[in-house]
Amino acid sequence: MAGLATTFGSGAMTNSINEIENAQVILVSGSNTTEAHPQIARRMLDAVDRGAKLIVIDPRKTLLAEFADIHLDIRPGTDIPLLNAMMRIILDENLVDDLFIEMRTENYYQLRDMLYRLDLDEAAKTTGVELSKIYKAAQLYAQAQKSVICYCLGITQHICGTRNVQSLANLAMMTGNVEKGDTGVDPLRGQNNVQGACDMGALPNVFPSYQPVGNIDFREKFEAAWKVNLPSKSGCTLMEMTHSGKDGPIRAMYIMGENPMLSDPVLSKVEETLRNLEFLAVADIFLTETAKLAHVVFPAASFAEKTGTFTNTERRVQMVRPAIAPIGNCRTDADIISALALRLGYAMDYDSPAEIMEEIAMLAPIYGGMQHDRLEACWGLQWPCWDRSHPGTQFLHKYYFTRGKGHFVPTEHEPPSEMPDKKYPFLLITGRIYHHYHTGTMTRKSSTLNRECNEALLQINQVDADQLKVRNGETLKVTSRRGEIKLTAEISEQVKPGSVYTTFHFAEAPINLLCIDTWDPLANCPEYKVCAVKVTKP
Amino acid sequence: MNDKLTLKKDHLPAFLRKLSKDYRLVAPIKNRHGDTIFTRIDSSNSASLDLDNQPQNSIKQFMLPQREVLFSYHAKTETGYEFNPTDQINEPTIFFGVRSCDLSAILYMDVTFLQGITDSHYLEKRTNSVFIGLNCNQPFANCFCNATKSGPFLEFGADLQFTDIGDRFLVEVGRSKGIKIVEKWGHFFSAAEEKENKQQYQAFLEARGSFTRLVHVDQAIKRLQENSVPEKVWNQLSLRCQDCGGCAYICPTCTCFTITDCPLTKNTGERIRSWDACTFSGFTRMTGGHNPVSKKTEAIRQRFMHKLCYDVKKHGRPSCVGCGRCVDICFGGTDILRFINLACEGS
Amino acid sequence: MKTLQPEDYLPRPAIIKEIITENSQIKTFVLSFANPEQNTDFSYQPGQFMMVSIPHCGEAPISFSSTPARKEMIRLSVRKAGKLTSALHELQAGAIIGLRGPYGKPFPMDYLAKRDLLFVAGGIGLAPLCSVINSCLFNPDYHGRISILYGSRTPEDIAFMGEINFWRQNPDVKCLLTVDQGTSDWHGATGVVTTLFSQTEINPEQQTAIICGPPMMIKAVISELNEMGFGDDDIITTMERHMKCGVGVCRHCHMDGKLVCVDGPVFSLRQLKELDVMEIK
Amino acid sequence: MQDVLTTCVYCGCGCGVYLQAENGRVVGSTASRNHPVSRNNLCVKGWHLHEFIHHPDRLTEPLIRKKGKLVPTSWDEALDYTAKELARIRDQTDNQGIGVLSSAKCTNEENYLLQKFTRAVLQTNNIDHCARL
Repeated sequence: MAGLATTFGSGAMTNSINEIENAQVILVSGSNTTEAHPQIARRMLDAVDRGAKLIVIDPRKTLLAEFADIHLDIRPGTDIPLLNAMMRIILDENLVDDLFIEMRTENYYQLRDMLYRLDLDEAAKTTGVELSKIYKAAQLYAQAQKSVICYCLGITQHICGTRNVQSLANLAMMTGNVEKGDTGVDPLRGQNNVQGACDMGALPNVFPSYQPVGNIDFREKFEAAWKVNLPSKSGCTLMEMTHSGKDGPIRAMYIMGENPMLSDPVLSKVEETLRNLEFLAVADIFLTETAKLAHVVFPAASFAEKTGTFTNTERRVQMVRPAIAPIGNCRTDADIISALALRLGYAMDYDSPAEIMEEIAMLAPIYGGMQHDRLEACWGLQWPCWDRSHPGTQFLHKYYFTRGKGHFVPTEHEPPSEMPDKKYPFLLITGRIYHHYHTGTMTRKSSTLNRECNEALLQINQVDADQLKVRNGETLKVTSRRGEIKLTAEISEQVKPGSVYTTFHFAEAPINLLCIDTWDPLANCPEYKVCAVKVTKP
Repeated sequence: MNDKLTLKKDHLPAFLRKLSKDYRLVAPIKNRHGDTIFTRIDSSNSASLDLDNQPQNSIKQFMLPQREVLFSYHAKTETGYEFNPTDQINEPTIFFGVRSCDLSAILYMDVTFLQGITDSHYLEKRTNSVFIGLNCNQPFANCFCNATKSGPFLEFGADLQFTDIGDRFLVEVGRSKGIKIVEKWGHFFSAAEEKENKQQYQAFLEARGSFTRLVHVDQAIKRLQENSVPEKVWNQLSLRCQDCGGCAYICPTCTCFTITDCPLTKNTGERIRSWDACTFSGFTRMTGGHNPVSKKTEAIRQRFMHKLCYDVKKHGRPSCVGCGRCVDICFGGTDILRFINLACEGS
Repeated sequence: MKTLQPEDYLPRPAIIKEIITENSQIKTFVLSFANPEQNTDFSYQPGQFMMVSIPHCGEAPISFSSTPARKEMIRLSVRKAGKLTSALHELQAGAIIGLRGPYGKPFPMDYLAKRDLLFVAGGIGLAPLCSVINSCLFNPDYHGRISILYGSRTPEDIAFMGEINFWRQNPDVKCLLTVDQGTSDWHGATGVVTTLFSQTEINPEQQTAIICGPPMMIKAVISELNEMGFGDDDIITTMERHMKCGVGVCRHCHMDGKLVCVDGPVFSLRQLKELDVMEIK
Repeated sequence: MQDVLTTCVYCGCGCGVYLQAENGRVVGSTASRNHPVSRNNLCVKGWHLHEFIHHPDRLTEPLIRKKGKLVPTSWDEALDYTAKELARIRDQTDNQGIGVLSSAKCTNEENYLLQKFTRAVLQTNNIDHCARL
């Protein structure tokens, strides 16, 4: 989320979910919304029913693309040239919101100068989309009063993920489509509490509420509250920890409710790292692929067995309430951490999760007014919520951007680090499917969801299938420079010839064995979305 | 006994309190979050009785729970395999404030589970249930029970049928279970006067005229029977269906279920039945992968055919009761109203 | 109509007495109820099916391949296809499984008793037909002639050889086999099962055809029989669908308004023609 | 039967979902009508949210590796051993050698506690979660 942080100052959805249905133009980029965020797709389709125009940027013809007024089926990894081309057209057509740029942003001229250097035909050629379609999309987006951009991992899981996001932000700022209701830039967060985990400072460089650990004032504030000296140096990122190898600096790990043995890229490297740790403790609800490597496994309570809060993609902090007591001998993660802290000589005596939240409210300004009693009395509050009288924030950047002025960051095309070649002629795209969630730890244990979908399918175009003499349901071997897996063929018009698509939910077919281990240097986000593979009959 | 009585609204809480001594009492309760749900009434929530909003759930949840244990099994050793019926604890239950649509749905479930076969799990619950109906003076926004002929007033089916006539309810006494209640708590009731009967009739007339939606259920049925619904309607609807199953789960008459084994330990488990939706591809997919309902259009067609065509043929009436719950909730706008409207277009 | 007892959906334990390996994919399980009294009370008819339970695997519908006429134990022939059938194939004689039933409409045996019969089967589809064939053969009042056309994928896949050899001893029975793909040591016919029609006596006036096999085969056979002049009442097939309750409530086996578990699994072509089903579309 | 309103865990939408609890078992999931996101419907994952909670594969006892194998143990042993190992490696590596992964599936309160634990007790900022995956 570094992209929005550098441009707007806040890496979160600017709008609320319900605002999307009031938009006049919805630009969806790199999001298979109907499968990954059904409730948001519901708003999009409602908006379309009310006459809104839908622009979908996706290399695949997703279900949402079927409803799109314009489907820009770009070559994977060419979002920046596409967005730059759109901005150049907006510039040429004089659809720029000068007043907004003047009052609320900075660094515009750098962007403009870069756009003037852009060759539109060249850009269109790079993206593989006809220029006329890009024209139409640019006009549609810029002419509407309320245009909203929704994007997901199809934008961020690229080597240039941060720059992709910055481009989207540029587009929105250039046309004044931020700072109001029903219009903005909305990253759709994949996991249920990924927003909250970021907000809470489960990041190597910031305390809760994005207060940098390197800043002495913030550090002193937390030192005073926690009554202990705190380290000032930013820590290792997830990729640095799980990919450090057998002689890496990390000697022990504590992993709470994550399954890097399925979710991280280049699983062989992760396995090598985890197997060579002196000590690994995992707290989870199932014996995941990661937990199987641990020295100690703690049985954690599930969400149905504990009190707390989750923060959804629209920054809404909502209560999680226990329906039952922890099953068996399970304990909540909060209990486990407190017990460990106590044994290490640091008392964390909280009577309840509500008391923890009170401490969060004191130290994390955007959660300032979010005590449990308030959250109990409503459908949750959207941050920032500065104090107990604050009603929460429906959309961000009203009156001014979080960082002050919106900052244009001109960006240029950076091709994916691995493109198809003679040896590996197919481009593999990965994503989510409707019936499963993340690494499948929970959904694969649900009989109905597993009945509906029980195997990873490899979407392949009819043209390629004919060439390989493959029929629906046949097994295919997919090989990259890093590994190979077997998948079942599903002939589909959703993918273009030359591309194949699959999902990462299935432990039997760990797609991340194939993925490349490059990542966006600005956000440390792995380049999951694209890599080159070859597809053969086993 | 006079078959029409009145009960003063002021006395309703006291009446319900009496009932809750002999029965589990289930009624629409507005919970602290603001949702109105059929819930068991106890001392903690009896003040939150909500007869002004449509409960978000129907009685189906109580008669055919989302997950119901059929029996438990025990595979003792290599060679043992035992089946043990679980003790069903079905307390005598009064459902209070049941609208015409939901009561009609119960009558439909009776046909499904008790006609021709006897589903003991359903029968147990049904025998232990008493229904106190509430006629709808004011239909809710998505209601169309007038078009499915299952409301807004119902003349049979309830054990006691209430109608709001201002400061009191007019009470019609149905079957023996209703008579029993009225006899036991006779002092709550007075005989209805002619004026009150007229008030009820007036309420009925007004209710009939206050539906906001114009829905041509009969016409859609006819088009389905003639097989004259254009292919593009099915295509359009199926493209929009996002496979949530919500329409079936929320529907008071969708009674399709699946049966699965739910292991508890290595050797023991429960066989459960749980809600299922005919729009799911796993509903018809056979072992080995072959699916006779291979396309989404066929699944969607099956759903509406079942409700509006097969059931008309079999039972003489559609199994949609017009409660409107599935309207607005569909992720893609593929609800039964949109279908009916599309099916009737151009005719 | 059959009324369920209070022990709804409750299977009865049954012992696997014997397992006959028909081919690498198909086994026939010879079963009797663990409680001996239940064996004496039990009756069924050809074409009906039982719901088979395996611990943790749920239930699956399996047709009888045995005949009540032979007074033998229950025989269920099962092809290994999914979780339950694979688990069943792992079991040894002496193991206990669960059974409930019988369910479904049987073949019209009284009518068939008066006719010459033409059986057309593919793969596991011969299993329910075994029940009909043997019922006729063990019926002293049956005097018709029986033709059996049986198609398999390869010679190795030919199942029910025990039955086939038994039928071939009977002069009134003609049993022809074919395989889709022959091998060097296969001297029989190759090609789809309909190619056997030319080698069989066809007499639509006298004969009733009974078909069971994969949907595509049923479709092809029906259309040829129709052309040869078989009436819609004299083409009878038995259908397969995903099934859960077996008693007409859960609706998984829906087939254009009909339910295979109670309205079938046996259907005449006349019945099918009123429906929109893939087997004849 | 008791309906407990909570928040769905299957995506970032954050639907309000009622879990139905009966005799210590979660037996159903239904949507909240007035919840601003769910509006009386859930996706297929939400409607079957209760199905994984009581799965027999759920971990119910702490496990510890002995002779190469994970075996059940007591909470005290698991916690003592973990605390001892974490302290040892923390001290031996000058606070640099321990990495912590927090979870986008756990609550805010738990994420807060874990980062506090990492920073205050383990004395490192080596904490992250899979925000980007």
